Amino acid sequence: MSVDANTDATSGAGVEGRDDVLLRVRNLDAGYGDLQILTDVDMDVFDGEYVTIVGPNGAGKSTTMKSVFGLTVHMGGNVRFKDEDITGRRPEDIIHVGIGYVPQNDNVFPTLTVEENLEMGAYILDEVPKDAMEAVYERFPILRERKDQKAGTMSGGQQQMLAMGRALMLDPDLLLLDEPSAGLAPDLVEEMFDKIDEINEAGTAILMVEQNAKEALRRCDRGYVLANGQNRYMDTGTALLEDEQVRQDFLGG
Amino acid sequence: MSVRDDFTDRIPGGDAGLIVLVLLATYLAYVLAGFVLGYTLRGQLNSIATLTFYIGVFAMLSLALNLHWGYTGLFNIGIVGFMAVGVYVTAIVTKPTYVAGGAAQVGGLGLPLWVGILAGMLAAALLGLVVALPALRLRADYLAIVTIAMSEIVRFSFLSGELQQFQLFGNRVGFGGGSGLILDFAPPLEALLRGVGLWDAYLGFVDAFQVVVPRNPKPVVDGLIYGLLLLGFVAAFYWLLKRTGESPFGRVLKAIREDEDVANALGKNTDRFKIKSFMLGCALMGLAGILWLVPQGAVTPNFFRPRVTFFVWIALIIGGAGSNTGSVLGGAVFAAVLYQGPRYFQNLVTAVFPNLDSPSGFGQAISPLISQFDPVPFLLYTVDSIRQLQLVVMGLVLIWLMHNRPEGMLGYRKETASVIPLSRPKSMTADGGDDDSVRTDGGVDAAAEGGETDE
Amino acid sequence: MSDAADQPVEDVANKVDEGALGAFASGVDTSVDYPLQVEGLEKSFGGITAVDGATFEVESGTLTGLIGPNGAGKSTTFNLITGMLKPDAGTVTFNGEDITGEEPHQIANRGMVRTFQIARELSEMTVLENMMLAPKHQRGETLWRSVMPGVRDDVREQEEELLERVWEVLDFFDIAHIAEEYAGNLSGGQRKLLEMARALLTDPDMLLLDEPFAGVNPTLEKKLLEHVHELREQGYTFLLVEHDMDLIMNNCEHVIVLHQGSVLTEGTPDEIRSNEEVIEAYLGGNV
Amino acid sequence: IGGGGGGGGPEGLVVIGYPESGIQLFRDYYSASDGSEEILVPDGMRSGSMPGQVGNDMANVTGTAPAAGGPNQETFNQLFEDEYDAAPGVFTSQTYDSVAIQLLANAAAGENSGPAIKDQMRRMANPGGMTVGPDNLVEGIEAAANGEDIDYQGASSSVNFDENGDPAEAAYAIWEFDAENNATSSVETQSFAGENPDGNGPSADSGPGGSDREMSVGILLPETGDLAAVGAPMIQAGQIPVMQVNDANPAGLSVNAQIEDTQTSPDAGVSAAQSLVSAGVPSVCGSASSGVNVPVSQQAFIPNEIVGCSPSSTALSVSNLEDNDFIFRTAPSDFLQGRVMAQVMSERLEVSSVSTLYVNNDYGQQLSERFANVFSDSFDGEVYNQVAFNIGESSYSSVIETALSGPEN
Amino acid sequence: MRGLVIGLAGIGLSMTYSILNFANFSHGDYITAGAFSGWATTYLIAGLGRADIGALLLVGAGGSVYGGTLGIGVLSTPLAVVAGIVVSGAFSIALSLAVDRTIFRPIRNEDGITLLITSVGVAFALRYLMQFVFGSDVRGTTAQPPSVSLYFIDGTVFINAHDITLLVVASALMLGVHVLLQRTKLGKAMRAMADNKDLALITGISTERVVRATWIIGGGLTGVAGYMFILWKGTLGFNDGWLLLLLIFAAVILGGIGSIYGAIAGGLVIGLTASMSVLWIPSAFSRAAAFVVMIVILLVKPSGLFSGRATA
Ligand SMILES: Nc1ncnc2c1ncn2[C@@H]1O[C@H](COP(=O)(O)OP(=O)(O)OP(=O)(O)O)[C@@H](O)[C@H]1O
Ligand SMILES: Nc1ncnc2c1ncn2[C@@H]1O[C@H](COP(=O)(O)OP(=O)(O)OP(=O)(O)O)[C@@H](O)[C@H]1O
Ligand SMILES: CC(C)C[C@H](N)C(=O)O
Ligand SMILES: [Mg+2]
Ligand SMILES: [Mg+2]
Repeated sequence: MSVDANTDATSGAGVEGRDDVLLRVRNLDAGYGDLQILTDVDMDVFDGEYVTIVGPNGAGKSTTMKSVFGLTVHMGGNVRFKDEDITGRRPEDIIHVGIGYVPQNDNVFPTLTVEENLEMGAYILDEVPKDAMEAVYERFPILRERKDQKAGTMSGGQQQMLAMGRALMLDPDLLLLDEPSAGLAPDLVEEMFDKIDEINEAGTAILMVEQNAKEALRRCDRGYVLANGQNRYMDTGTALLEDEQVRQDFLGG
Repeated sequence: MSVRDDFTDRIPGGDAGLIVLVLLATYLAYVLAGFVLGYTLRGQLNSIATLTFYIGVFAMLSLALNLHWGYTGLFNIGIVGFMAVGVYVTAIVTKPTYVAGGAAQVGGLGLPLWVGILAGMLAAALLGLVVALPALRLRADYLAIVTIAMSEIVRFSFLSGELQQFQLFGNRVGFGGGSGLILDFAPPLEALLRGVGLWDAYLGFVDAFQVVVPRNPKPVVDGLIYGLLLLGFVAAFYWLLKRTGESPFGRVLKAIREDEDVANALGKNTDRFKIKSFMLGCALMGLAGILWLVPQGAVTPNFFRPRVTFFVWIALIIGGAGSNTGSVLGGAVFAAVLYQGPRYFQNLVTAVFPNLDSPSGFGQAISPLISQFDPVPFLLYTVDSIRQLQLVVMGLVLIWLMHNRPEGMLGYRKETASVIPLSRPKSMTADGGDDDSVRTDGGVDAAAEGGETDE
Repeated sequence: MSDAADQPVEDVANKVDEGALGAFASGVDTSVDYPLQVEGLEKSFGGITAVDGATFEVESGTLTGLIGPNGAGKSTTFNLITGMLKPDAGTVTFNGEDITGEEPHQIANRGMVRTFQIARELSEMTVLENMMLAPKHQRGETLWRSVMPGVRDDVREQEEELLERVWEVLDFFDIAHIAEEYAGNLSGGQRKLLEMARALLTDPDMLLLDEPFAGVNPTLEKKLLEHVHELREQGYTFLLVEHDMDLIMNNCEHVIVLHQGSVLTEGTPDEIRSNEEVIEAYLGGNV
Repeated sequence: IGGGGGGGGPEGLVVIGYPESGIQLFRDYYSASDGSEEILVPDGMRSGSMPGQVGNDMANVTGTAPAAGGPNQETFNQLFEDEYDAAPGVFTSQTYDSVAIQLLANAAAGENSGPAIKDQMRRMANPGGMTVGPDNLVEGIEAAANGEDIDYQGASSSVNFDENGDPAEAAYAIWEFDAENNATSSVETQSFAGENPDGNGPSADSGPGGSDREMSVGILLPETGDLAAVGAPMIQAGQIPVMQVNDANPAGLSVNAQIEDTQTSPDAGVSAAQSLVSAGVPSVCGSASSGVNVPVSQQAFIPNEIVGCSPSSTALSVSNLEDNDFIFRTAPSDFLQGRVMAQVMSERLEVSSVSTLYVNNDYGQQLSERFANVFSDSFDGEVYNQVAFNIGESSYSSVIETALSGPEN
Repeated sequence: MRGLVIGLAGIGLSMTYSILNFANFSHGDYITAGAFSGWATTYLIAGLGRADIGALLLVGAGGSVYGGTLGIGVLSTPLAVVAGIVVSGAFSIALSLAVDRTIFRPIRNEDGITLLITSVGVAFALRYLMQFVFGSDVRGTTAQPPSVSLYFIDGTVFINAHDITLLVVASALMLGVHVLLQRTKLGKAMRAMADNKDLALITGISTERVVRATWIIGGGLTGVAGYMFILWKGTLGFNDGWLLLLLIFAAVILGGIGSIYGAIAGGLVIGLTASMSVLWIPSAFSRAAAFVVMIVILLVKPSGLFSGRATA
């Protein structure tokens, strides 16, 4: 049931019809320097929805995330959040509108302690929200154990958790997660996905990039497949999982 | 993505052509300036010789620096230190032995100049080793600070009264303290020509030159030939460094510049490579220092202020770090425009508008401008202070380059670090993948094909 | 910790069995051959003991998995084995020789090469230059050989040979189309591919791969794994850190489980899968 | 915070240097000592602004300097004051003489040629012929252009060159700071005549002369750098004879003077000299400090056969240059000044133990050495320490401490 | 004493070094610029009516007025000195912000070396521009300040009013900065930024604001340090800051980049080394000795003596 990417995304399986759209990306062109990576990317996330982006290496998944967060060079199209045009805004503004972002690499402050990292998560607030921090510690007990350790000396997986924790400090409406399970031990992968489910169930919309595509698609509401900087497929997670072509080309059979 | 399409692509003869072109343009400009200044033929030749001299010196130095910074990523801002050691050691080895009552306060070992030059280079390389052994593990900016501090330590040592004179192999030698050393031995050109037995022929040539410059042509010819000699050295440096760069050795240096751990993990003894590269560069800096200062006949420690180091850096950055062609070009442009240019400019202004009295201070210069909008005194003062402003201009040029053309005048040059071009060898069948498709990845490719077949 | 300490004793017996199997797989030697032996490795950073008496061996010609929870000390163990870090205690033996405390390049030249968990490409070099760098003992790596006329022809010859191999490997890893690209412009996954390809080119006996497939698209991952198996059959030995249990279970002959810096247990995938302790500490009941 | 000042230190100090670093040095001295030492400074420090700059009246400082003791000193002072409305500084009269004698020699030689001018230098300077001074320089030029013999009687001395090209006689002023008026005042002048006060050395017997041409001369002095304060009035003084000639046009002669800046630095000096060479200048007044004069002479003047006549380079080494007789100077060698200083220290200031602080270059090193030798050999004085200091430091407390401490520290 | 100046000026260098991640070679010239602006003010106030305004504004360029003649000193002309301190701080802040905006901001994302090289350009331009305006001569700026002599076993030590002023001002400022950074979120944000700028951006830290704050604090301290340095040593020339710069680097590295106490302590150590070393080695080597100390520290403990002590 493969459908042409663009028509699919824009006319989008009844997607256009819903009126509770949270994030709407239209015809986005973006890149680095004068190198264009994304061409006409469309993407929607609705209130409380759980959306996954999959695709081959170098497809532009991370770039899409970064573009939403104002970290790339904008070359065309627009990004709207809660009916507000946030195209080309700076990250420090975007965080105020209620988007949290966990980047793929380098996502902790290495010489700050774990606790300080979490505090930085709530930087834009006047005071560190103690309950939010408590909630993060509940979710990731290892962080409490290591709260005075410098983040840079933690293992790859531990850092990933810390980065998640930090993004949760502000209780955002939309959380952008770039490969949150990368480098996590299997139990933690499960746990991480469970946590994401929990977060999602608590009302936070999720836009996630994952290479652990099968698991991600299984759990999400809707999935996008990106390739070559363009939309290629869009459908519910399960539908994508069942699509023979998608399996063959992107999910390793 | 690939080599930037540049005006340079259209110059016949490629890089060498470009260099020649720039040199020709420079000389033309200087000859014209000399013409306006009313130089005689002798004056023209002398000014060309001086220009060539500085072009040669700066080109050599920026080539040597390019080996450090462009190739190996070693941020050396102690260049003058290595130059100083090169010159001083050469002096001590070559100066005639001490005789009481001579002009020179101290003597030397009285060995031939070539021994002195080798010793000087060796000493610079050894100083490089001493700095390198412990310091190469440091971050680039720390290495920078260590090297500049080292160059100051070297200068202070040569300045110090304690090392003013001492005994070496029973000879009275020394660094001469603040008054420096008189280099009372045959200048390099003479030594070279005598060495190859061409001295008399040369003198004959000088005499013949009287046709062009009737009176005392020797210094003019000396200057010109020495300039040529320096250009020869530049060519040799260029050749040496180009081959060094375009080789597996250069490849490892480049890798070290990017990420030392990786090179190490791939089995390269990075310390050894770095030390070799550093020492080679230092020796070349020493040699450049020798060729610069030995013909001056005297050397004082205060010549070796950090400023000169920054001159070389500016030259390199103008041309573009990482590129040998760029280094030569940067050296030439720096010498011609920024180093020698302002003096000519000033002389031109005074030649065109003679008898202008410029104000003696900023105050007198600026007050007419403020009180009666009379900019003339200010402009005069500006022209008069061009030596100071020259350094301001250098600073601004540096800033401008870093903003607009951090890769240097030539734009980005891809000088591939290998002996051969790295395109797919003919012998291999081009089974897909080597065409210039815009695909970003194999995975995408597979997907794209999948998508197409589906339609 | 105390039970972890006496664990290895039990395992040694275990391993003899496995060894026989392994030898059969590599099909050459009849005696068991362990190129890499790690004995009582310890490393702590400030207050944290990252590796705490890890002891294990890797059998020749196998694909051995090294798994364990985050922070178990896997990457640190790699760093200790390859000389990037100096151990506080313990020894590392490679091909029968004690290599503890040697410099990374010495170890690499002995034939043991690693990749990094977070890919470290040489960004301002092209993919091709990255690859050409890798082969060991290149003639042109001595200064005078690469400069002197005459001698340089040797170097040229060798470069030509290398270049062919480089292109083959690039083709294999499906990154030939970005060969002229600067490595810094590659995407996360492409970097991992480049890194693996580069490690292979050093012609190692043994490869230590730190999460090489994290972030690699599944389709490509499958292809790479096939290649790893091919190489293993040619006699290469692999030690692989990976969190993808399916991958480990389906591809490794032998699995070592690291926990809190020491070996919790080791064995065949099946044994590991059913080991209570492992499930407790790592797998979390969902295998 | 400064130490010292207690017992054990020398009674007197000799400070050899230039005003730029001298300001800092004396400041540091006055905050480290109560000013009880007798201090003697040579020519380099003679700058009226010192007390104002140092913030102290510097009453314990005495100076020596080659005096403007020539027969025509007053005339020159008047000329200078008329032109620039200021009192002439150190070495201004020597600068005037240097340029004047070059112009005379140029007029006599009849061409802008170094070797020809060199031969005329002594003929113009040394006795014999028409007496010329600043007041009748224009007539002198005319006479020289007519081939007449001239005896130049300068502003600084009678300007007779010996075989080294050095002045054959010299006068030294002993001076003190006059803090009230930002000036220095001479208290006494001492004259020394060499063995041959009339000078000697090779010289042409006649000069071709010639009229209606442009003579060129270079002025290579420090406008910037450590000697900027001394250099500026010197440059002004050097332009006076040029203006005199250009205003009057004797025998149809005019002067083209090219001014270059040495920046008080040898390398900048050499390249400035090269640009004079290119411009075809046959003779140059300069350069000021010995540290610059020696390399400039060796690298630019001698090989290019240009006459160099420094108005202020006093170091001993200048006499010994292998110069083919191209290098002259109108300032006397420190061989004499060292002696004068030793004498002043011992007899006038009645000090028997001293330390010297000298600027780390040719001038400082040699003068300090010479002073120390004469002071201990001829005047039975004791020299505790000879301490070098580098120009341009931001603090000299440490060298001062060494200088103020006891013997051989 | 010089150590205090070095320490004070070092704080600014250390802050920009760690937060903007580059070794700022123009720092020395900020010191000079601050000094010139402050001293122009001091001259103007102290000499108003007694000398030509232009000459006063140019800090007596070309020997037109002398600070000594004007009788400048902390006790004799306190108002002029205080105003000078204020202006020097304010001017340096303005200067560093202006330079940052026009020169460093457009290349903020480049690596440290690019910025370092650019800062060398800034240093050259600034230094010789000052020479162009104020002339190249060194001038004395103060009258000899009153001093008290203390008797030690080995001799007399004179302490003058300017030594004491320096001590008081420097200590007060250091304390002030300490409190400022401890009591505010700014300190933490600065460290976060020093760590990972992109991430700081993502967490909503206005990195530009932090950068500005850095320049304001660092620049202000630098300017005042420049002024105090001149007050203390009594002479002013266009090269002063540059000559001090290497010693400041030595101090900052000694103390550990980014650590404020480190910079202060490093400054004192370097100051002491430079003056105490005279006891053992020839005075010509006293600066060299300070550099040797720095090099040794870099080799033995590259992170500095006080590293690891989070202080901001
Ligand atoms: N900073 C950058 N500068 C230039 N090009 C970049 C940069 N970052 C990424 N790219 C290029 O952009 C393209 C898309 O990269 P992106 O990181 O978005 O891929 P991705 O889909 O996240 O892949 P992966 O799964 O491997 O992380 C790649 O071709 C990459 O080479
Ligand atoms: N340089 C260091 N300084 C301090 N602690 C460190 C350092 N490197 C590692 N550690 C600590 O050592 C432990 C082991 O880390 P290591 O990176 O080896 O884990 P890992 O098994 O590779 O985990 P992951 O699977 O998450 O990558 C962790 O607790 C980590 O915080
Ligand atoms: C201008 C003078 C102070 C120069 C000094 N007499 C010297 O020879 O250096
Ligand atoms: Mg990505
Ligand atoms: Mg790891």
